[in-house]
Amino acid sequence: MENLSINPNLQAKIHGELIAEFPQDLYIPPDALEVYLESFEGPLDLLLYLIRKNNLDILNIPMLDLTNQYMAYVDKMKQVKLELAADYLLMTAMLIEIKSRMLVPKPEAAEEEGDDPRSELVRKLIEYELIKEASLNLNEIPQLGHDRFATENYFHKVVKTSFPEVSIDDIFDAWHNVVKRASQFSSHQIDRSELSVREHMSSILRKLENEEQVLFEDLFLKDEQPIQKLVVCFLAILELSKEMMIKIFQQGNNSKIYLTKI
Amino acid sequence: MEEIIKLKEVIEAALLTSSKPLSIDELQKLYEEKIDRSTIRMIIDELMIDWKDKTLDLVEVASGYRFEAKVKFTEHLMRMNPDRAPKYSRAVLEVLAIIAYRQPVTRGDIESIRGVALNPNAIRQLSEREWIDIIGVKETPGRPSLYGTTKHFLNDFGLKDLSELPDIQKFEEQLNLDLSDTQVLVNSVVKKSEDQKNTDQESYEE
Amino acid sequence: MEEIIKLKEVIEAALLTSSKPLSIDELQKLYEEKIDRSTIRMIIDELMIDWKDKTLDLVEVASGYRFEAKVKFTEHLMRMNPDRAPKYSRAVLEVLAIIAYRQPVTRGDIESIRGVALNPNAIRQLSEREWIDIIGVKETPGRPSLYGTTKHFLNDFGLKDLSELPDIQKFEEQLNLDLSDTQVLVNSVVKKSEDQKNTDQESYEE
Repeated sequence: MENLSINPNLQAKIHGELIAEFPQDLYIPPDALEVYLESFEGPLDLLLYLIRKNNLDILNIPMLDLTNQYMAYVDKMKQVKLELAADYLLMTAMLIEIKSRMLVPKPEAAEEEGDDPRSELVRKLIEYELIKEASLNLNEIPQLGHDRFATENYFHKVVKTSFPEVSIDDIFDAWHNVVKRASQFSSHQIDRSELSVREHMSSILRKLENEEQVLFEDLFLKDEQPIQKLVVCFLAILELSKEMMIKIFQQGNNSKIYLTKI
Repeated sequence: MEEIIKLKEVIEAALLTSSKPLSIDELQKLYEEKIDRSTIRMIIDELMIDWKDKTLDLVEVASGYRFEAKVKFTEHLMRMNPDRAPKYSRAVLEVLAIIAYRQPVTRGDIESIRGVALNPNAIRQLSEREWIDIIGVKETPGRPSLYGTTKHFLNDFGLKDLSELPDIQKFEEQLNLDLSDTQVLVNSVVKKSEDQKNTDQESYEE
Repeated sequence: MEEIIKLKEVIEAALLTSSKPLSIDELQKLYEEKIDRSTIRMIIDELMIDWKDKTLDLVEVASGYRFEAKVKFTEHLMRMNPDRAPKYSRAVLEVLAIIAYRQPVTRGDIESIRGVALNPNAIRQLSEREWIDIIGVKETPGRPSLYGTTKHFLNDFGLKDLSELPDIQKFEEQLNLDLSDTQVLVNSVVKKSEDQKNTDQESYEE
């Protein structure tokens, strides 16, 4: 029965120092144990450690020895760090089960390859050992952003000031949404005054931006204004005044009416 | 001499793989032992000359040195990195719609219609586009600016005037809004409702 | 001839300035007129040779080609980049290895291989790094997610595809040497990993 070479990566460290020998009596000082526990990734990792450290043959594991060592270890763990123990306890149960099945004499017929009660455990141990090895190899590969450096040099970008495309329908849809949403809140009802009133309000305001004051009648002086437009204009003036966007004033009775910016 | 070439290679590799300009201080970190700033500067000068006829230029910018593609490649490189067509956010379009349909409006009006605070960016974007501007001030506390759409806006959308904006009326009717207060003033050209403001609706007609 | 040199320069400039590997498809976008894929491939080969004795290597990874610093500079460059991406804990690396070598796998598969409950942080860290991704759902009760590695993972590790991962088989064979008595068992382990390797990502639903 040959021993497998011990994987150096299976060695555990305490405070950065390699533990050359697994303590025979399993006594580990409590604070060291915590460090020790953290160096195992789980029960399979611990079992592999015990197997390698004691030069056990993974394909012919002496279940009694391994189970005893493992349980002694888990007992220590329970004393210090209970919350870690769940996965480890499950493994204890599995080990005891395998051990007991091996004690039961088997009928001759069942004495075939692959029928070993240990085979599932061994399969798991080998699979885990493979993955563990693979993970260490993976970590040896230079990683971009860590120890692999790719180029990313500058180049001058031509910034074209292209504006977003907007269609008239986009605006209508947006307005549609606004009205629909607002209609769901009675407190935010939207007044539905006619657009042309609104437009006249804007244009009167613009006029007042340029001229300090505007003669009321000048707003109606354009030729061939249809009556509708005149009314709209008049409404716009009233609305502007009511919304306190302009002032309307008159020096005296029958004198001229002026509009002015506020 | 052997050593100086090696240092030059290291500095070139560092500059080529850095995503940001490297200062001389940073380049000094490449080695544990201290390298003279003047040596590094000399090497950078050499590299600038080495690369003169190649694809990149080694240039000095505010925070250090960097390689950049020669300008003649810009056109090709831009083709591979096309600007994605910019888009306005929903908020910006809604603000534009509110200003177009409800002008003149203040920030407060926009906020109360949308029910959310106004992101100043929306106003800025639309102003930069010259689609809206300030057309006056409202005489209420704080004297808020009044926004309206511009001629430019009408031009860009091919409209003669605002009445050519898609008609919201039809759609409001669909929404079953209470339209009972609609006043048929002039062949229904003008429709005025002030219900939400609790004002006397008959006030103008008299 | 003049033209071919120019194209080569453009491709070199593109590769030197790109923040990600460039595929031949992407390189074709450098010109408005269509350039043969074979021409580009030829130019890439030439560039690989041109740079052989220089500071960078032009390498092929999963999603295309990129320049990276030659390995001999790693030690120096690491010194200058103190806040580079972290390497991961053993637990995270084991989860990554399981996903890389045994994909597609469920959480349950990972837990059963490692023999411990899976810390959700490991999955989160690897997902955030964009090294792993959910690539499907297993049709078993609970419909658990199936995890696999991404192109990004291959790129970051400088791999063209999963077959370039360090060979786990070799290690399996090493184990074999002394195992003549339980050949069945070992066969089953080796076979399993072969199955995995032969399984394309497309066929994980089966």
